[in-house]
Amino acid sequence: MLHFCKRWSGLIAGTLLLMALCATPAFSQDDAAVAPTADATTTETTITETTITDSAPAAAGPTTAELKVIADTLWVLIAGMLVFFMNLGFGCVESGMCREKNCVNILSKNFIVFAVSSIGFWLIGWGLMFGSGNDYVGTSGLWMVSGADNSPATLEAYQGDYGALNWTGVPLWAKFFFQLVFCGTAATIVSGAVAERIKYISFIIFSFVMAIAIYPVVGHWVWGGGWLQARGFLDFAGSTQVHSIGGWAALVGVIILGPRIGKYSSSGKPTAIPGHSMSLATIGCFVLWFGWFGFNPGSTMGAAPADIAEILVTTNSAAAAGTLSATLVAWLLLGKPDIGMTLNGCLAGLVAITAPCAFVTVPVSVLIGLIAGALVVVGVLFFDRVKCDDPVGATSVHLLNGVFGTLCIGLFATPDRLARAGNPAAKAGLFYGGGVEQLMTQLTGVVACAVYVVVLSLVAWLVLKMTLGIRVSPEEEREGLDIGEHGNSAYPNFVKAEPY
Amino acid sequence: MLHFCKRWSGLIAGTLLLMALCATPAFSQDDAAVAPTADATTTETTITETTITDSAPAAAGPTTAELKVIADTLWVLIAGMLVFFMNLGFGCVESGMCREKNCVNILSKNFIVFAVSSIGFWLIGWGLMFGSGNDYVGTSGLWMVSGADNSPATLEAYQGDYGALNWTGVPLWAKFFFQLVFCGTAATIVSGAVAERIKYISFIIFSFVMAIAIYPVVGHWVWGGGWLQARGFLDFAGSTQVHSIGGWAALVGVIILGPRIGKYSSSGKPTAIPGHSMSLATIGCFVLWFGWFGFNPGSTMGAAPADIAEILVTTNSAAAAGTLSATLVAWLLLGKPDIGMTLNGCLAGLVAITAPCAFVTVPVSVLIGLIAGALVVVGVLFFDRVKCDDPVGATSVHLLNGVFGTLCIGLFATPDRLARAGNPAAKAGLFYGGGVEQLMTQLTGVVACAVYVVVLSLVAWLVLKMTLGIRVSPEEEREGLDIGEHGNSAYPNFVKAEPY
Amino acid sequence: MLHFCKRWSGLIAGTLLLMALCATPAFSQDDAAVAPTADATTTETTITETTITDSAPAAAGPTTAELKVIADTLWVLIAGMLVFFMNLGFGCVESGMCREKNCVNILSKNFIVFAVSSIGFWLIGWGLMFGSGNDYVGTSGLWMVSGADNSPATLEAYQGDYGALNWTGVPLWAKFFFQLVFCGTAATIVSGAVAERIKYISFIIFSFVMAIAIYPVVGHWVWGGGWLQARGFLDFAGSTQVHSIGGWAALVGVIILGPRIGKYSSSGKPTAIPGHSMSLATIGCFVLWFGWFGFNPGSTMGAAPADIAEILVTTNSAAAAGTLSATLVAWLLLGKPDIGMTLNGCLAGLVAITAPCAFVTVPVSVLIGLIAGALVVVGVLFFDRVKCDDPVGATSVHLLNGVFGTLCIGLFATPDRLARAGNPAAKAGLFYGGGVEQLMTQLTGVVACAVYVVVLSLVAWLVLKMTLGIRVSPEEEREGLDIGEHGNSAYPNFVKAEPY
Amino acid sequence: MKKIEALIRHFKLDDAKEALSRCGVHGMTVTEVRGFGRQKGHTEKYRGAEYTVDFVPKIKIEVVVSDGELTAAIDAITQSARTGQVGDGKIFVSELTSVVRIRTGETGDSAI
Amino acid sequence: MKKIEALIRHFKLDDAKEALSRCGVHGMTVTEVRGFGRQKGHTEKYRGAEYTVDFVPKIKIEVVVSDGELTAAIDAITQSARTGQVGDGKIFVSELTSVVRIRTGETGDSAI
Amino acid sequence: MKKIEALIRHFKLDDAKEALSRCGVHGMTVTEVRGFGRQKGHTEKYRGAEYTVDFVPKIKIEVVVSDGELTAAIDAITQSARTGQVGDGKIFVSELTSVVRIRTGETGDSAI
Ligand SMILES: Nc1ncnc2c1ncn2[C@@H]1O[C@H](COP(=O)(O)OP(=O)(O)O)[C@@H](O)[C@H]1O
Ligand SMILES: Nc1ncnc2c1ncn2[C@@H]1O[C@H](COP(=O)(O)OP(=O)(O)O)[C@@H](O)[C@H]1O
Ligand SMILES: Nc1ncnc2c1ncn2[C@@H]1O[C@H](COP(=O)(O)OP(=O)(O)O)[C@@H](O)[C@H]1O
Repeated sequence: MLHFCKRWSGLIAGTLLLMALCATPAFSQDDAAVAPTADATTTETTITETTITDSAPAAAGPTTAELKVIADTLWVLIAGMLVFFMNLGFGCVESGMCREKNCVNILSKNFIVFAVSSIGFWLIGWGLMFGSGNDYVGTSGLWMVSGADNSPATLEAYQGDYGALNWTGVPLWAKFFFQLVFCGTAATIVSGAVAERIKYISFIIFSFVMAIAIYPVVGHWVWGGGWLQARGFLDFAGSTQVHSIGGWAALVGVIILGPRIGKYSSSGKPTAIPGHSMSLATIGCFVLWFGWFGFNPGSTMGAAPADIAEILVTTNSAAAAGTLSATLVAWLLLGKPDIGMTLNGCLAGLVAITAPCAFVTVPVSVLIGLIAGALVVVGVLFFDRVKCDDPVGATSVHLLNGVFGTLCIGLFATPDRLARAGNPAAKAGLFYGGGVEQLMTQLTGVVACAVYVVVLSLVAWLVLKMTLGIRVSPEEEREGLDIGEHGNSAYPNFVKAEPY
Repeated sequence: MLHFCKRWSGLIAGTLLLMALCATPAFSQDDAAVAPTADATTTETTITETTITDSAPAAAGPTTAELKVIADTLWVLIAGMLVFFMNLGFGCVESGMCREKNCVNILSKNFIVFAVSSIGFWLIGWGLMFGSGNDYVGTSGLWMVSGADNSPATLEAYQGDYGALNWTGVPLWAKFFFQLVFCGTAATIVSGAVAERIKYISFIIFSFVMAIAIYPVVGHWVWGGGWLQARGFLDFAGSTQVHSIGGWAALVGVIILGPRIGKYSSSGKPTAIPGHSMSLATIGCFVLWFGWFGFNPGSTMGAAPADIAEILVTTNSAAAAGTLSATLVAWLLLGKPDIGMTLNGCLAGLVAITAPCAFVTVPVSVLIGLIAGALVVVGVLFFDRVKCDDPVGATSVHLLNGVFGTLCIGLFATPDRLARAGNPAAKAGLFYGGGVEQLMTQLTGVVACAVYVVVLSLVAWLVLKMTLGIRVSPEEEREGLDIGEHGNSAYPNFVKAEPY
Repeated sequence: MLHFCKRWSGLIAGTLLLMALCATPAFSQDDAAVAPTADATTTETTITETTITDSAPAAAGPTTAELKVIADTLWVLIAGMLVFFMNLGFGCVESGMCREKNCVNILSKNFIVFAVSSIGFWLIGWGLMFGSGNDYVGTSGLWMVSGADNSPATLEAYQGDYGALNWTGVPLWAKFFFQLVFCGTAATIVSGAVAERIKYISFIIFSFVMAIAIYPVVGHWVWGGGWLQARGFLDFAGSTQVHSIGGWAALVGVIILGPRIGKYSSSGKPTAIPGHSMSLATIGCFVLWFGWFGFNPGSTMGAAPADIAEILVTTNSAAAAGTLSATLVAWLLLGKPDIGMTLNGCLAGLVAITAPCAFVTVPVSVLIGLIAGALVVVGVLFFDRVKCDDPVGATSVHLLNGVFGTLCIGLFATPDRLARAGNPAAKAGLFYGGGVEQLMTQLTGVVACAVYVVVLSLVAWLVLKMTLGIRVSPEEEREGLDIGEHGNSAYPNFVKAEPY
Repeated sequence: MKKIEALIRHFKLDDAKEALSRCGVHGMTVTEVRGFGRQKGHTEKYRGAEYTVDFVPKIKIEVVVSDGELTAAIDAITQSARTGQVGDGKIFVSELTSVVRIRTGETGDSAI
Repeated sequence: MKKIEALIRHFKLDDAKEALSRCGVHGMTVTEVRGFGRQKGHTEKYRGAEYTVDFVPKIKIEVVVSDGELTAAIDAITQSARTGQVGDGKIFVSELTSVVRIRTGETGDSAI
Repeated sequence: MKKIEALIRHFKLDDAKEALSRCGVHGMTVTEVRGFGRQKGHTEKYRGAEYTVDFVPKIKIEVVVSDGELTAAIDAITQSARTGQVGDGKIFVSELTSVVRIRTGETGDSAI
């Protein structure tokens, strides 16, 4: 009976979602059709024209300004695709680090979460984040990216509802796609931390809340022209905006859900619950490393050669250093080089360098990676001790190092790089003679985002808990969520050595 | 004895193929060497020159027309690589949705099919498809892409054997590679539908036929300047040309092969045969989603910023919507959100948006995705009922939605987008005041391609059936094709819970 | 006790590494900070300026020379990312072709090897390889890429420590990243050949030696302005520089390590030890094929449309042909089309075309692929017979075909392509009327590199053997290195059918 | 009470199961095993090197029955699992001294 | 000497193991099996088509004990493995004619 | 007829198999099991947290022989499977009341 209700509430929630979606095209057909057309007529004509004019190489080609827009757009879109691809990475890492009996459930979560984000961020998320508005939230061009826009015009020349990104000349839909994949990443982070016990439907709904209420609002503060940006808070590619947001939401979820059955012995000692496939986990980590080459260098949102090249190298160096130091620290602390720690170390380095990637030298990126790698090992052990059962170490990777990386700007940012990246006003890092000012600003940002995200996700999780419920029954948890939630089995052809 | 014959015929077929290939370079050395040189001397000189001239930034760089060609080429090649990568996606989805005992066979098929297509499409496929010729087939520059060509010249300025693609200025080999990966995709679709019972050698030969006789001829009609293109039939990225072609060939194969042993109970009731790895299937689906970002936006074959950006978003939105609606419909119809349906829903959305991706608004792409997602669930149930045993749902995904997507142009195409994409003459969709005209044209195209593909693949399958045989012995099918066809076992180290 | 010592030596070695790394930023902060700044002020200003100027499309955009640099940089970086992605490919192929009980160990090796290479190549490898110096090794700008550089200036205009790459105008860090991923590839090749018996720590240290002493020195000879380059030795994308170097180092390791327990029966007959996951192996091979599209076409280090397009096609054709011929040859020789051979055939074709990809026609690339595919099958059988136990066939793929590919330049290079690729002085191949001259030069290069690599890796392996030891205990080998070296199990939830 | 152990082919499991339930057997236990008898393993090639698969995968079914049901059960298995080809398998019967149903603690025939 | 075969739920394995060692059992063997009895399998849907999972995964533990330890061991298992729900499993006891410890060649009770 | 159950180390399987066929055993059945006896499991660390692997993987071989072959078979296994280290395993022998060859329906010794 109870179960029956749950099932239904699930379906109803789903159906409403569907209704909402089906509705939109209907009423929005026109304005939506208009908006893009508007910018089409401005941009396209020029472009299509070129497509004709450059037919004969002799003839006059496009203007160099147009070519710059073309190069910028290619770069932003390809980088965005790489970030999208990180969804595969997260899916593999997280399912690989959980048990085989919950594999289908985790894969489903990681798969559908990007679909949910895509729809949610398109519906209203983008508008809240980048629509011109007040210090706290966007207010114009809210729904379905239907606001006015005259890209490729930039800076003063830009007239439209999404002025916060007027510093790049790429088309509106390129801006949207690139920002969307970031939103998707933040939502995915939660999936791993709450794995092996959360209800599918509740996770789906929480992800939707992430995409329409949590991520975009903080996003407006940090990147959308909000108060933090005004204060000079810097977060180049999202250590705070993407990773710590995901991390905070995950942490709250973990605490409210409580640990998995069997994670803590009666004496409260944490027992290991090994993941079912280290191959999956490793594949995933490689894919994430690869995707990060879009994540950080792409955040220039323009094809500035020297910038993206150096950012690519700082990103890679931090990942490499993180991998090495986490492996070594695990080796020293735990006696053997645990592959899970090696992988987490790589991700830790990547998360930590995300905010400062454009502001620091390569040697410093190595240092940041080394610290991040050590940090994540300690973090995993710590969260385990304090009974935060996070099967994949998402909190240690994304939260801890998200915060650390954001602060690194205040420590290591070099003046010339701050200027190059378009923040001439910003103070250099503590170790580069800038004093503690920037560090304080960074701290403010970290705290502000933390407070907002914790409060909102707390509310969201609690509401879900009281309505649909967020945790599956002990029987289902023991038998595995694959059968319980999906009626599937991830590997039906193999004999399992696991409790059912 | 019989088996002995089969073995031999297989080898002979193979040897002939090898002979053929080995021969080519010999006799074609010169003209082949000439052809590229020809365009080399035209294009290259300019290029190499630039490589020198832009040495000192001060000095004069390349012309903007040349730069446009560079940007277009980068975009087309990178997009092509993404489409190539879809082979991995198909390989994973299809092997994951089949049983462990046939895994090596399916992987082998999906791996070799692209090799076969590469050689076949290069040998003659490209020539038949894009060589100037009559309404039905290309006749000049047939063999080994050895026709004349003066890219980057375009439109009137273009003088060469491959005029159908004269609207893009990218080099001949870039055009070839991008078209090749599409041909490969069509061939791969068949693999999944006929899986778990088809003979390896027969599949290889059929794929070769696809690449040299089925795909390129329809391709000439649709994209190579043939009669359908002349009539104004539109298929931007290949819902018909790639997906429905693959789908029809697959359907015929499925019918001729008959269902797998044990698929239907004595009472004719379909019994499920769960795939052996949902992780593989999910990895594959993510890769396909990723690859589709090359498939659709790349089909501009030029770097037009606003176009590719919007196409990218329509593509992604349809995939997301398809994922959600398929999940929901499965949840309602079947009681639980089957991951297989979720994945198929994503692919359905992608296939459906492939034809109209450049002609419709983003909200409409969401609508198309929602419908596609529902369609695929119903399709899978339907084909199961009518005893078409398609282990991976290729027919529902590629055939059903390929047709649906093609028709969507007749329903939702907006005038401005048709113009932007270079079809100013085309009528807008039914819902955009264009009446039923375009819809009818689309229907003609769908039917024409269907007829041709069904007839030819019917012949091909039957000939194979009567010569080499197309289905393995019941014993081999029961024991698994991995041992029977390849002498390998996909996972020798694990204890299997499957009939052998 | 012994074990205890080993453990410690391991840790000490590791700690030193860490110390070294931690130290660097400290002392190098300034000069490192300066160096990039130096070029920053030269390059960046121009760039940032553009970022501003092209704000209004009306206004003057960047110069076409700057745009060429932008296009070149995008291409080089994206190609580099694809090459990085090959690490995933190698990881999957190699772990898939080994037993489940050693899976974690192989994945760990393939994961950490790129981290080690990244740090090592950055520390000193790059300097030794591309720093201006004598015929044998680079001497200026040795440490941490801190030498002077004024990219995008090229040729005469270039003033800096890394003149060997002055023919491309991409930023220093772009050059570095692209070269780094190649270094990483060479190091990875060793991993598979020595798999299932080598000690983790010893492999890590050997990889470090590869990155700082073996690869860069030969690299200086071949690409860094050293004596081989001076002599006209050609290796476009690294059949010798990357693949045969890796292959030689691997071969020496294989011989010194000796075969795995149980590989050879008491009578000395080789017994097969099937890999644990053909899905992993196939995924890996697809990823490698994909990555090679960055490896070969990217080696232009510039966006020359016709060049990269043709190179892409020669690369793909060789891969396809290799796949087909290896499959066929295996079918004929062994009775069934072994998937392992099919995959190796693909890689063989790719390795063989790597050196000549820019110098030969497409039909010739097909021929090269066909030969390579046959070669690899024979090679695998041969090495097995002579008791070189190479679990993944790395020697046959990378060594044998690396050599073959390098020689192909002397056989098939066409004059026009040599000129186009910037080697007008070079003699055409034997079959293109160039006589044996180039062939001899190629031979010299092959032999020279072989000698150097064999000697150095011999020393390295022996030193390791005498200090830390390179092979695990028979008990550990029997039980599997996953538990022994890492305390992990790759698939703890499945029942294994393997000796422990 | 007797314990019947039968080693049969995988694809005969369903038939055997139905045959047994038809003659009123309430439960059974199935195990994945590998074995050989008259039917030997086969040699395969992997990357050119030979290896012998000594053991053929089989299914072991264990059925505990009261002495009365024994012959019926044996016949049920023999008929349902037979193909006439080498490799059909064997049936081993042994005596049980006692049976307990854990849930209830019942023992003897009533526990079966 | 007696051989006790018990079919229990996976998650009861640890409890059973501890209960047995408490009453001085020195060793045991565990096998992954699937079976049914009162507790039947369930039907699942895959891509819309139904399939029945006839067998429920269970753990088979085999413990060899001297006749003296028998009842204690049986009780240990029965108590520790019981949930009271259908599916708790069964215990089968049979007689062994001899036991050998391979390492030493010891036989009889001392070999257990 | 007797049923011999032997629990041995994985890598001793081939030796045991050869030893048995040398003394004329026509067939055997092998099962993957896990167990413990004198040889206990070990504790491992995963991401810093400990977990104990209570059971060591072993191979169970089941051989049915006529009473005459029994001792020969037992000796064959004992010799071939012995390493002298803790963990070599055990042999359990029990009586069979009957044996049937499914293919032919033969029973008794001739069915073995
Ligand atoms: N002596 C034996 N001891 C134990 N198991 C046996 C014995 N003989 C046969 N088996 C089991 O029975 C299975 C089938 O035996 P086999 O002799 O091939 O059947 P058939 O006698 O019908 O040819 C073997 O795979 C093995 O598992
Ligand atoms: N007659 C039988 N023969 C062999 N195994 C049986 C028999 N009856 C039950 N079992 C085993 O015991 C397990 C539990 O039996 P079940 O009847 O479900 O427990 P309960 O009697 O407590 O409900 C089954 O899964 C099966 O493995
Ligand atoms: N009392 C027992 N009951 C059932 N199985 C046992 C028993 N004792 C040992 N075994 C099995 O024998 C295997 C080896 O036992 P062990 O005592 O480690 O060998 P050894 O006596 O040579 O040291 C164990 O892993 C277990 O599977």
